[in-house]
Amino acid sequence: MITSSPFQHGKQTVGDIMSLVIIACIPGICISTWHFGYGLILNILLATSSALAFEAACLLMRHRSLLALKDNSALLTAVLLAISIPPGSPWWLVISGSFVAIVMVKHIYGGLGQNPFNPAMVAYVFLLLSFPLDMTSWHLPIALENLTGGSAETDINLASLSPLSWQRLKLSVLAALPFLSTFYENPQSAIGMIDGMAMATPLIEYKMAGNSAILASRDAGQDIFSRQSGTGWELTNLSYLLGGLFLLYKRIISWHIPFSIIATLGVISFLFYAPNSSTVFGTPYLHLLGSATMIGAFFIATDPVSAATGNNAKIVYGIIIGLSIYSIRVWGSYLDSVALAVLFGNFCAPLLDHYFRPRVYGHGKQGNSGSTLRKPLLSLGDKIES
Amino acid sequence: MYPLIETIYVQAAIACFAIFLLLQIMFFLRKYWIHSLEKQYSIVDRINALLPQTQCGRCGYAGCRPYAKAMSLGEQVNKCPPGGESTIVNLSLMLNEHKKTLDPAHGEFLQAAVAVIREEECIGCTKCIQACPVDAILGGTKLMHTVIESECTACDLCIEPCPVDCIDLIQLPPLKPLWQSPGTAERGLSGRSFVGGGSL
Amino acid sequence: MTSYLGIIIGAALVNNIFLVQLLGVSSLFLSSNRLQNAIELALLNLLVLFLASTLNLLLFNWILEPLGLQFLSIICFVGISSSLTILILESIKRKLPISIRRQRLAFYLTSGNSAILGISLMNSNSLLSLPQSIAYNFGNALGFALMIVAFAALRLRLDCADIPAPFRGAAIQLISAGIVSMCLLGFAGLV
Amino acid sequence: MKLMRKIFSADKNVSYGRTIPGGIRPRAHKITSLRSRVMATPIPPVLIIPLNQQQGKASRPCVKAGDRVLKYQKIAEAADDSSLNIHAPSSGVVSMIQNHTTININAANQLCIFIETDGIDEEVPIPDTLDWRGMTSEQLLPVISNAGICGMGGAGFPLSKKIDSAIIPDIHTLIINAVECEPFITADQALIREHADEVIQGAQILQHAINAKRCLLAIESDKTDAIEALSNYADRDSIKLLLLDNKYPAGGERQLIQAATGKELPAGHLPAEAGIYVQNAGTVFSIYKAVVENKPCISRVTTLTGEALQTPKNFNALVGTQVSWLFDLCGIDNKTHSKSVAGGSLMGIELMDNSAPISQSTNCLIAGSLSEFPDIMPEQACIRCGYCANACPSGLLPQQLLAYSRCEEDELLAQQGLFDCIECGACSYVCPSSIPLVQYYRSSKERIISARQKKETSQAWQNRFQYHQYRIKKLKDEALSRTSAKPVIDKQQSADDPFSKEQAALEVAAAVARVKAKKGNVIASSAATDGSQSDGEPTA
Repeated sequence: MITSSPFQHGKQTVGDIMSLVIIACIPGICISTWHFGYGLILNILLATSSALAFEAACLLMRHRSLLALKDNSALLTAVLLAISIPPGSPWWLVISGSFVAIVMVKHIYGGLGQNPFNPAMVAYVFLLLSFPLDMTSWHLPIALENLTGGSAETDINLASLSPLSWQRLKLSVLAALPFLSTFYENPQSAIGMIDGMAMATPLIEYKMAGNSAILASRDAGQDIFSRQSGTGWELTNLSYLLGGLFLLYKRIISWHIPFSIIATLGVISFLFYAPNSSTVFGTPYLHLLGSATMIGAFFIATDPVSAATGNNAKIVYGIIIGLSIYSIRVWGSYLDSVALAVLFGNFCAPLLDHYFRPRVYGHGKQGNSGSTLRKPLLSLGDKIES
Repeated sequence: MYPLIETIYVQAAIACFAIFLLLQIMFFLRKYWIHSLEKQYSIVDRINALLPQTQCGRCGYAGCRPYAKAMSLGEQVNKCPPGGESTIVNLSLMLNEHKKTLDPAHGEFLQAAVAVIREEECIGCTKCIQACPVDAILGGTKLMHTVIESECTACDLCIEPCPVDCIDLIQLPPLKPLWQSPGTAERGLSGRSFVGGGSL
Repeated sequence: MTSYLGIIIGAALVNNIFLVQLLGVSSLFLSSNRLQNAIELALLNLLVLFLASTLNLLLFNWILEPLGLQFLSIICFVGISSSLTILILESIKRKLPISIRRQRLAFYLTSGNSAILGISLMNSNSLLSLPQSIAYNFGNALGFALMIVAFAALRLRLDCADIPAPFRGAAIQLISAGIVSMCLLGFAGLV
Repeated sequence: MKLMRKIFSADKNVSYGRTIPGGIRPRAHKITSLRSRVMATPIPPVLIIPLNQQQGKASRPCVKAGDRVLKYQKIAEAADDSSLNIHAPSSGVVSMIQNHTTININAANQLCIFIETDGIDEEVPIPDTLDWRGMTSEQLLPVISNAGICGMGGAGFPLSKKIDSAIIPDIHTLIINAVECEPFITADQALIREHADEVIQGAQILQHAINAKRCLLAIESDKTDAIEALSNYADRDSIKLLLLDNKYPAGGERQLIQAATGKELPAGHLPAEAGIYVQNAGTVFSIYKAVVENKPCISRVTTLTGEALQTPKNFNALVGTQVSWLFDLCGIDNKTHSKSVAGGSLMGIELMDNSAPISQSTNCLIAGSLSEFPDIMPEQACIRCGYCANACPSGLLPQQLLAYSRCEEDELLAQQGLFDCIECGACSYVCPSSIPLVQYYRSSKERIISARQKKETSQAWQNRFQYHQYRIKKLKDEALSRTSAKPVIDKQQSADDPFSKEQAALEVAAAVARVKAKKGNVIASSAATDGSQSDGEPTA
């Protein structure tokens, strides 16, 4: 068998790409940890370890080389899943999520590169539909609520407790692994501070409480750097934006998808925004920075495996996702729209790939001009005269 | 309002009648159905295009087109040895039937070959000329015959009639591709295994 | 006008007849993975579905209901839809691509019928006005057609994928349909 | 680029090409082989001259084993316009004519003429130089064609054929391709650096021969030494320099046209049909030699490079020199040598056997070390990252082509433009999963083409079969009518001329009729029933 040219290759590998994306997530992870405590880190640890285990098991079952673990794709899926699951979720939520992502969405479809849907987002939606309470109660993990037998009555002043304090770490561990509480001497006192772990996005609060709540909190002088519930999201989003720009700079992702998502969302929310009317749709600011938009646009929708390929198709794909995000957020009944919108985009992607192909050299508008000259030849491709 | 009709028996009777009517309509339309099927040259042509056109008659039909016509009316697809496996696969895909192995009653898969007449032994009987379905053998009475190699389909039909057995079927070396594909995915055929077409 | 748009979008996407209401699912998996064929098939289904369900609707509204013969609705719907389907298919049979001409035809007929029957029955119980119901029918037919095309494109990808043997074929398509219906669930409440 | 713009900003004769879409900027590996001047090789002890150095038919040898040949003597002549006249590169004795492995990928093992050189280098008498300026293009073109030149860019398109297709009167632009964008190759750069005036004159000859209105010499803008040599040359009024951004497939014929004119060559067309004629700088140099010095093409400038060579340099090597001999000349280090490649690293051919001789289209020989050509990484899954689509100069979607190529969806492959792929290898270069994309495409192209050929053959068979049926039916009818009408006369007439065609046909018909009458032959009867469809009209 003859080996075909080329014999010279670029240096970047799949593992490098995936690890660069994970690195780009780090500022966002740091900021949200700084804001909301250790829950996210615990999520990530749980998700990555279980995802790697599932991946290895699948590879063994399919008689594939375990070297495929080196491509870091399972790691990235797990990180993205962990970021989207509420911090302080119990362990079984995270692990079942990574099971769905790795086994049911990735390996059943034939492993890396074959899955038409984004594994992390399918897992997220699966969890959202299966455990809606756990996935939407950002304020108080249910496990702990059951433990205290109702709501937290012994409410301690939140502001006095830093999110990074030792106490909070203990609390987060307890939330993630609730069975540990049996070894805990005094669960009641620990659980009193649960409310501080809240991380509901402003958009969710907005949707639940209406316009007034968020405006009131803003009037009360809470700026975006406040480490209070609900308002740290701007900074987190900005840090994910930073990570996304890093990816763009590194040419890991192309600008088409993030740009078209953000532009669509910005334009449509600007058009529908009516500050003084009673029907409120949320400001563009809130839509872009108030929820998971940035991470969705830069990290999730750009997942190359499930996204549309080809630049025109990518732009249309982004527009579809942007429109879906907005309509689900504003008119739909689900709170978190990015995952659903990305899934819908994934579903449309094969169709877009077919209809928005780039123009091939010598075909199309320029190619047609001289095509009457001769019937197209069947050539083996012109060799380069270099 | 209509107590009688509301009973289950009467409903069943009405249903039977409706089905009967429906069948009547279908039988009425069937005339047109068959009529149109006969005129659908394109089906036969498209099936015919998948056949190797060796005109060897191993399938039991006189040439490839009659076999294609028979297939369009429900004949089995696995009766073409010269086509190789790809022909059967393509035919079953087009006709939406289960993938089958070659019917052994019609021979085995054949390699590319060409018939050659040992010219010193030829007595010029013209029997092979008559047998050749594509007129690929030249020669006159009492004159030596020869096969036009480029036109020979290796159909095997000239070998039997030869009274002195001077025709050989020489196998051509298999064409080796220059570039080999590094890997080929096993086709999922996702759409096809669900009902399997033929089961309906 | 917005209400009609809402009804159409609602029927096509939010309460998609395939993926949310699970009617006529089998024809989703049977259609060809060639997009050209899938589009032809989708248009055909759109036509048949819309015409037959509208005819059923008119029959129900103008004949069965005034006469108090609602209990005959199923039989009438079945009869009308199958005969109409046969008529339409027969009339355009010559122009059909070969891939859907042979045995599959019968299957489309029946699967189309289950969808038609479903739409008609839902129509007969709904509170929509007549024009709204027609819009609803159109939305459903549109959703049916859209899903056939989108699934054909998806299946083209699945056909080339290295799927483990037990999941090939119908299994992976049902899983995909499940995931898609999960994501369409996200549009719930939209209309 | 900026520097070049500064230097040539006032120069009317310099223009800048457009940047092509896609493309890559691989590491060039060009400096080492450019350190020394172009050298003529000594005469190798044995020359193995392949009879098929190009894409086309092999030439017919016109010498026998044992003949003594002189330098420039014609030893093989063109079989048709797709093959070349071949001339002896040096004097010696033809030792044998037999198969030998060569570099040509389409004819890896082909007939070669072996010449054992005698070292005298005795030439055949060379006619006087020609005054090409006074000649018409009809006079010039045969001179060029007979010199046995084929395109020296690597693909090896025979010049005579290229020129034939060029005599369409509306050729307006001649582009001399000295872009040489592929890594490792420096042959054209070195040639222009040292023989700028010959190259320019050659270009003028070609321009004169094909009556092109303008002539562009395309070169990458970072080849300062070559550009300087060109700009030093005084008489270049008719030839404009076209400076290109150094991006990898900018030197491909189609990409070059795009860079020069901003227009795309319609798919399936030759450049000549668009009024553009592209020729390589090395070829132009050979044309100069053929016309001005009246010497046929027997050598070419070839780059010998790679880390395994101690003194990489450009040689003016005789056609037929063995690769191993050239490598030894440069001091090959067998320890570090891991892979030999003929051509550049992105489009070249891996040499399995270093005893192969070089041909006219061999522009580069690389004796690569393991660091230059690392072992092929195991193929990983395609993650559809789309880097290949960004690198593709033809605007294809290589990741889709890969998927369809794997599951052999030939129809979709052709629809997605597989045959517009120029196999430049940019997609494989950037692929993070190290998938040998080009190999997939090549095998798919081969498969599709063989399937089409098979289909054509079966179509021809079908047509012949239909004609056969038609003929038999007709003969049968005729025979029947004759036997019933006047059988006696017929026999008498036929007895007169027993060997006529008519007679033979009649006998066949009679035999067929007999057989049918006797057995009710299966073929005949079912042919008759099927007649309504297939016997309607003869198609053959």
